[in-house]
Amino acid sequence: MSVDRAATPTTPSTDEFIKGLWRENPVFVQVLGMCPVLAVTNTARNALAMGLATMFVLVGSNVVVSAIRRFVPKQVRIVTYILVIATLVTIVDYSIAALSLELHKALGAFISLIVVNCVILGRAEAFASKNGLWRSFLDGLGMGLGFTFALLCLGAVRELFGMGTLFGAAVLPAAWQDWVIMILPSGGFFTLAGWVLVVNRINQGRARRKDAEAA
Amino acid sequence: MSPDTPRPSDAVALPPPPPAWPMVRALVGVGLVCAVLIVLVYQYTRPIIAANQLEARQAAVFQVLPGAVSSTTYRYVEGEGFTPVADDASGDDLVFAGYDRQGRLVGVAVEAVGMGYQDAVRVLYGYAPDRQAIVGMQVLDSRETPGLGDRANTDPDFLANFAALDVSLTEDGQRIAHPIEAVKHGEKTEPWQIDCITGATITSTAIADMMRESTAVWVPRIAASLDAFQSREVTP
Amino acid sequence: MGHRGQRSFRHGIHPPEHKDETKGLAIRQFPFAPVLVVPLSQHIGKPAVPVVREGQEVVRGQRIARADGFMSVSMHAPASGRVRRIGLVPGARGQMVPGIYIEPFPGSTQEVMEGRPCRVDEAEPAEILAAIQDAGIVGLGGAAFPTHVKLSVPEGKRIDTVVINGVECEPWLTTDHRVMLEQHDDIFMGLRYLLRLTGAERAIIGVEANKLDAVEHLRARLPGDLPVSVEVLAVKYPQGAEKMLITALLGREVPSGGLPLDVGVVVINVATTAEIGRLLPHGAGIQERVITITGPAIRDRGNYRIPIGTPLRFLLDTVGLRPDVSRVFLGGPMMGTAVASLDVPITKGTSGVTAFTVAETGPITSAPEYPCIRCGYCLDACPLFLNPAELGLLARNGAYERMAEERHLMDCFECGSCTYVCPAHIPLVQRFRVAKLAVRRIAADRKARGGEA
Amino acid sequence: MSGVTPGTDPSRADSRMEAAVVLEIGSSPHIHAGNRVDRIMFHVVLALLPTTAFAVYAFGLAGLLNLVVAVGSCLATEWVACRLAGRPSTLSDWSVVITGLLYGLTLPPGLALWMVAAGGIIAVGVGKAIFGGLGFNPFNPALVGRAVLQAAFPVAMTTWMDAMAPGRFTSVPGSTLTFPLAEPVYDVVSGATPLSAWKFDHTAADTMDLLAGFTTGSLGETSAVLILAGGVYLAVRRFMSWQIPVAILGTVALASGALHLLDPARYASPQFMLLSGGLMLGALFMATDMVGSPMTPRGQVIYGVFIGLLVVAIRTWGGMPEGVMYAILLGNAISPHIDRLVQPRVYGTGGRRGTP
Amino acid sequence: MSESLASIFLSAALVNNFVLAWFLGICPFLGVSGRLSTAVRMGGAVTFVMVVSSTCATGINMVLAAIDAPYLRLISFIAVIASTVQLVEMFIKKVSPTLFRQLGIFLPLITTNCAILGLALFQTNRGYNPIQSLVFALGAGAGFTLALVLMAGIREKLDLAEVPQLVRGTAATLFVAGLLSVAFMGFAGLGS
Amino acid sequence: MSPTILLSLTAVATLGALSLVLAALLVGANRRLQVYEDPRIDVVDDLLPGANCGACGFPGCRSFAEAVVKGEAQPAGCTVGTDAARAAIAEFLGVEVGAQVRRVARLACAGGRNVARMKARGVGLDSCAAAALVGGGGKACAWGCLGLGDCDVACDFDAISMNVHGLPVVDEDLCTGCGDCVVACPKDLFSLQRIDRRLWVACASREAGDEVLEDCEVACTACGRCAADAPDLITMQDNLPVIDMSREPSRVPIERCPTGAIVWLDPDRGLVKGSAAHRVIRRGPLPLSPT
Ligand SMILES: Cc1cc2nc3c(=O)[nH]c(=O)nc-3n(C[C@H](O)[C@H](O)[C@H](O)COP(=O)(O)O)c2cc1C
Ligand SMILES: Cc1cc2nc3c(=O)[nH]c(=O)nc-3n(C[C@H](O)[C@H](O)[C@H](O)COP(=O)(O)O)c2cc1C
Ligand SMILES: Cc1cc2nc3c(=O)[nH]c(=O)nc-3n(C[C@H](O)[C@H](O)[C@H](O)COP(=O)(O)O)c2cc1C
Ligand SMILES: Cc1cc2nc3c(=O)[nH]c(=O)nc-3n(C[C@H](O)[C@H](O)[C@H](O)CO)c2cc1C
Ligand code: SF4
Ligand code: SF4
Ligand code: SF4
Ligand code: SF4
Ligand code: FES
Repeated sequence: MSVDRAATPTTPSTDEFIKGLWRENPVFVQVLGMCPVLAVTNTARNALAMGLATMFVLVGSNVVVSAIRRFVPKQVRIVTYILVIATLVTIVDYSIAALSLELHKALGAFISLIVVNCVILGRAEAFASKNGLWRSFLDGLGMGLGFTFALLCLGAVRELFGMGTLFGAAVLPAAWQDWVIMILPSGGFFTLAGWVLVVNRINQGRARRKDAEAA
Repeated sequence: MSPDTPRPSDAVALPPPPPAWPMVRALVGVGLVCAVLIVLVYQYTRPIIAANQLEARQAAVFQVLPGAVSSTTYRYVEGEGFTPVADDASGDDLVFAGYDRQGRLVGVAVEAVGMGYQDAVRVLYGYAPDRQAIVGMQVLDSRETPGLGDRANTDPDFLANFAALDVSLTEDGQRIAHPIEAVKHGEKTEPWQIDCITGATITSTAIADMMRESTAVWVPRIAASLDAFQSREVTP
Repeated sequence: MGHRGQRSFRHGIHPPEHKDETKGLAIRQFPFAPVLVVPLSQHIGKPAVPVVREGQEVVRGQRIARADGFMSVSMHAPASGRVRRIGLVPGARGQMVPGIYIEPFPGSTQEVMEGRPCRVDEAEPAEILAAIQDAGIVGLGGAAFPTHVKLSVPEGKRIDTVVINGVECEPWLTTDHRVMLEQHDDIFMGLRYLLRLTGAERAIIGVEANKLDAVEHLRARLPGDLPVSVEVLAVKYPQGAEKMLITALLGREVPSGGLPLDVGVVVINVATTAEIGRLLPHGAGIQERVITITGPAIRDRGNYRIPIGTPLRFLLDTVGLRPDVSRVFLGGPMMGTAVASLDVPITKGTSGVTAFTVAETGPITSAPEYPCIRCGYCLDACPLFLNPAELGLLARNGAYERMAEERHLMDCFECGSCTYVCPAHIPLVQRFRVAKLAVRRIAADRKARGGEA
Repeated sequence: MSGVTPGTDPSRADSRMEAAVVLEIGSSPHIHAGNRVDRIMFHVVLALLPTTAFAVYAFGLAGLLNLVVAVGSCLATEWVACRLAGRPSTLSDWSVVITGLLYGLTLPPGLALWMVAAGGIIAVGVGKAIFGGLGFNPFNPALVGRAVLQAAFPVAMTTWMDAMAPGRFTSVPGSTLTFPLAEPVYDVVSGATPLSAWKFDHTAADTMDLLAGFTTGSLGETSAVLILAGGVYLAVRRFMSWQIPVAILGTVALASGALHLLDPARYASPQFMLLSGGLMLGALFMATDMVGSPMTPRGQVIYGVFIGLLVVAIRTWGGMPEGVMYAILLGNAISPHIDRLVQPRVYGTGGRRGTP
Repeated sequence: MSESLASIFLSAALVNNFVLAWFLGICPFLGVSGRLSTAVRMGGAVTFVMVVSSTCATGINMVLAAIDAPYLRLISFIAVIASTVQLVEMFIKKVSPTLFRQLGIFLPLITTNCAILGLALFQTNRGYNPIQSLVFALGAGAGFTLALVLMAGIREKLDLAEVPQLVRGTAATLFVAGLLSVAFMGFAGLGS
Repeated sequence: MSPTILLSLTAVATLGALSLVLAALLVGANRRLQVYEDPRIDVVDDLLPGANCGACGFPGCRSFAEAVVKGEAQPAGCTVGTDAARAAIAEFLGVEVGAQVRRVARLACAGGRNVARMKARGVGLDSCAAAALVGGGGKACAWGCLGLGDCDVACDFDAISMNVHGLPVVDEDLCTGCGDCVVACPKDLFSLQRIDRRLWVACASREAGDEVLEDCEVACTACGRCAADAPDLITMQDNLPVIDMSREPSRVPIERCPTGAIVWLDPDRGLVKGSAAHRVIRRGPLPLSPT
């Protein structure tokens, strides 16, 4: 009755890794997992930490979900996956608190909220539940890196303009006037909008070049 | 035929109701494994986190009570007064006594909360009974605007307000003689006034307000039971 | 212009009237063209069926085509002459339509042939109705809707008021004005037929305040036995539209998608009424009508009684056209259709011919189109309380069905008030016409494909 | 059938159509009322001129520089945006001049010129161009510029200089000429605006001073009389709907009047509320921007009442002394909904029906 | 902290609007705000789920406090919320297939909507009592719906605008979100 | 017991109980709330192109999928997708692909700007529908293509492009036969025809006689030669030849046509005219003829 729509993969498995970086970047292209993207990117450090934490959970959940995919009936799929993800997040949460309380405070509730990051459940549902371990691992890694990259893009810009620093180190002259808005919520939206424009522009340029080559 | 069981004209079998056992098995199985994992991590990290938290709290206490090198946590119970409790206790009826190298009481640190410009602001301030004054203040938690309200924790001019903020009691020891108040930047004339940060009058006023309310409650209590804090053996 | 105390409807516009150019000029007879072109479909509905052969001689007023069913009317020869050809003739909207070419006999006396008279005090309503259809009478106010269809009251409906439309709100045109001044007897005679036919208890002639001479003229001659009154309305466009007229005179509102009948009213144009009163007692049919020929590009402006089928080329040749003419339209400048070819003939629905020079059209064609700035002028202008701005935006994006479903597109009667006032020069009503057409075509296509899904 | 038959007079033979003509076919209506977007906009600029002139008079060179840079940056951004979008330049429709003028008038005099320019670029770039230009912007571009500046540089945007300062025509405050992107240093910082004086110190300014414009504040929030005059001119010429300003000012007067009656010590008087801050300029020139406001008169009244209530609420209970800008932006945000809910009742749909 | 119910509601709905100030529930905010009708329904659904999960969270907190197992908080919250949402989803599918189709793929996304879990976590962190929690949930839901509805109104307007190709879509939506967020700063300090 | 074990027991018990309850709830819900929908519809829907163009005669791909699953339509009814997709659907459902000869849009006009005259200057909206509403668009031939490209805009598949003379050209490979151009053209010049019927009358003028050539040099003059040469294939109606599309076409009728109004649509060479047709080699547009 059911036709396995992702039956036989035809792409090389390295592609699973690469696609998340740009072509299917979870933030710029798929527009998923937006809350942490906006909320914890007011400094580059927070962005990096959040990105790595998310990547850990993403890879972990992809691997686990891929491993148990045959045992989970579709009716309880989501709940089961969420249990897995929540466990991983709890682990991350405690680990960060153990590593640095300050960082834990800066990331706030958003560590816990990794549980509901659409990217993670999205990949579990859309990819890991249909693919083997290795591919799922690569997919998680690629998506996680893509996610971290996007977060860093935002974090760096916002911190630079908003505070004149990068990873806490002053890089702009002391006379620099901070753009407070950049670290406010609205600045998050604007910065992301700006990056989406940049990505659109690059993709448009590529498409045009490809068309030109084809013609 | 009820609407949930329409049968296609050509005899495609209705899918049987999903079997219960695999569902239960999968969910419960995963749940159990997760539980064990979480417990393991929790067990491993708990002491570290607790230590971190203690350290953070102590650091704050030492900062608002200059000269303090050790601290003890006290719980206040109405009618019973202050009693020492474990350092990892929690609750909003705690104060933290700070002691200097000689084991003498430097002062007592108290938490206060109030609504700032954007959201609740939580501060810790140190009260030195011998000087009848606040001797330090630190913002523990706030969502104030970076560069404006959050300067409350970094602006040296503002923090200078709290080096010796007068909270002396009236004769009867029941009330603060001069409740803390905020004034516009550069207009501070009295030792119980707080000189606002320019551009963040609201945050500054909020801090002044919450400290006024908090000191009105805690300072008389602490002043009345100074003995409870004095009895402290020196820890090397 | 907003004459206080005079009745009117809400919204609407006040374009410059330009009626002084022709309103004082009495109706003159127009000569016969060498060839008259009579389309078989000068009305809304099925084309008439020719009853003459090519080469046959016809007498003026003789029936040359019969009605094809109920939604159709007869055609009559506009002149005594010979049928030269039966074939395709140019229509006003650019299409080629079936029609009859008639060559009038030069020098003929052009006596009108009469048929069986229909006497107002004897005829049964059904006979009057048949006589109206037989006389080929359609709405002369512009829509050319078969008058007998409009007057057939269905079971269960009742008409209590006959409204005679003497508003003529279209700038430049003075046809109805002259008819009221010169054909009062015909109008009152027509009214007798109408009242008898519909059983209505009263008739109101609605006239705008810029034709007070006509009002006085008619009021002074009101027959005592007719329950008819003449009402003065404030000058405002498009008061002549039947919905607006009904609201202005009676305070009733024709329901959306409904007909005047639904509020117990029928609206008939004064010229139509006059034609009924002129033709029925003699059993004759329409062979000519009154039109205003006007506009800056016309040399000899005036009001003329003109044979149906006169080609524009002959008409303009006769009255003289300035060489800097840029647009010629049938009707007035608000509603008139510009013609692409001067071979188009005058038909029963033509109430005027207006010709503009570049001086008038230049500023309009050259005005840049801005985006809608949401100024709301169009909302204030639309007499139907539609939202032309929103409709315009939707139309621009091709969301035709949404326009119809959410914004009452199909109610728009294309008066053009919104376009007239729009400071952004957005061709609103033009877009709505396209949209209405598209909605109809899409619906037809759906139907053809096997119903709504 | 009276009259002569035309065309029979041989002397008029020459008037016949000698040459064949080429006709133009356009669809009706063939006439137009003659108004045009650029003319409407030009009149708004005219109506703003007295206020602008007074601002320059009150704040001298600093004010002038401010306005010039504001208008210039808006015009330049519009030009660049048109180039990028491949559209013909729209500078000639005057709407950007309005945006620039109004944006400039909302700024504190003495604001660093580089900030003025940045805000102008944001106003037209983010406020208007990215949404497709004239007519499509959901928010008032001038206020977008100001709101973003306010969020980016809260200190600079709340540092005021005195009106009518001596020597204002010969020198500018140091902050004005701050090096681009550097933090300004203030030399001639003045007292508070009437509103913040009320909010933080509870001192109300004199009504006559407010009317005449001798108070501290943004360039354009000073002379209520001149702003009113410009607004009345526009309303009379039907270039702007009178419903919006009347609804806003009426609501503010009523709401603040009621509060003032309750407790005169805590709540400012209605005349103070009406005349202080940016309310006049906002109500008459900014809330009335048709692009961001509802189209039906009833909708405009609702919109005005909403803005009025917000102004009173923010000024009275909010964190900031002034709320006109935010109130108008929020009004812009709900105006699509007002437009949706308050449609004119289409003729023949319910309501008045005839009785047969 | 014993905040008044009114200030809890105002704060959650306006001052600290979940979407525009706290960045919670951004995915549905960007995804389902294209048409007003859907936005309203989504807002309603989220508010409903918020109330349900706030109640669940209150209950879970009591149980976990009783057995002293704070480390199970996150996992229990999310498991309960996820199953509840799934039940709601099935219920809607059964009761109103039209509604189901309109919310489409976004119903499951409510599960992975930060706003829901965030609400549960915040009410716990702030130690709200059950009634405060309920008001908090209602305020947050109202704020979410408000943000969604405002966005939808503007986006429907932009659909008919000549937004440049480069900006059309996500970027335009984000710019509008930023501007809305700026406008919401006007509410700062209200209700305190 | 060590604290770890104690904690683990609490945790295991709590989570175990929790997941059991949840599982029970979900099982119950799946029993009682499940809505039946033939899962094959999803599969078929997935295999369809998703263009929702309506070429199949159904309102959208999904309703076509429903019809195919119910056996009310054949996979071949979707002319847009690939053969492989159609075969896959047929195989999946175990039904016949079905035979459906593709239909493509054909334009009944050849009067580009170089051969057909305009008689008035159109101003206003750049759209055929708008132009057609005023004076028929100003083309001398009342039936002819206005060349403003409404059909081009309407086509979602890029199958129509306007050539240099302002005539739409259909790319048979891209045309899906959805019929959008048929609805869009205000002059009703498009119709859907079987792709293998290559004999075509590229004219819609109902006027007869050589005068029509003043309006358009490639118009049908209704001379009747084509009908005379292939009487079973062609009949004259309303001054136009009408081809019997149920019969196998031949090239015979085009041979003697004096204007080339009846043509053979060669898949490779395009529009082929008979040898008697006079050649028009004008490239620029005809001047506007004064009225
Ligand atoms: C984006 C923005 C953020 C703000 N943040 C704060 C803040 O964190 N703390 C505060 O007290 N005021 C804040 N304000 C409020 C204004 O700066 C307010 O006018 C100021 O507090 C008044 O104080 P002043 O009299 O010293 O200018 C903010 C204003 C804006 C526009
Ligand atoms: C916008 C508009 C304006 C009209 N103006 C007039 C007018 O001025 N005079 C008139 O007789 N009919 C006018 N009509 C036509 C009337 O609505 C109505 O059809 C006519 O009066 C009916 O009479 P009839 O059928 O005898 O022509 C107008 C219609 C529309 C839609
Ligand atoms: C399909 C159709 C049916 C109509 N039926 C009637 C009718 O039964 N009775 C009537 O009084 N008018 C009828 N009308 C005429 C219209 O009400 C109206 O008089 C006519 O369209 C011209 O009015 P106008 O010039 O205002 O558009 C009908 C019109 C149409 C198009
Ligand atoms: C009465 C009136 C008020 C206006 N107010 C503003 C305004 O506040 N801000 C602005 O940027 N443009 C304003 N404009 C100009 C114009 O509408 C504005 O540039 C558009 O918002 C840009 O799309 C106004 C125009 C008019 C006619
Ligand atoms: S043309 Fe239609 S929309 Fe415009 S004013 Fe007239 S009725 Fe209203
Ligand atoms: S009159 Fe024109 S510009 Fe004004 S709202 Fe209507 S369509 Fe828009
Ligand atoms: S075929 Fe029809 S729609 Fe296409 S360009 Fe010609 S007239 Fe226009
Ligand atoms: S041969 Fe050509 S011109 Fe003659 S009827 Fe056939 S198509 Fe028309
Ligand atoms: S990450 Fe918050 S809703 Fe998607």
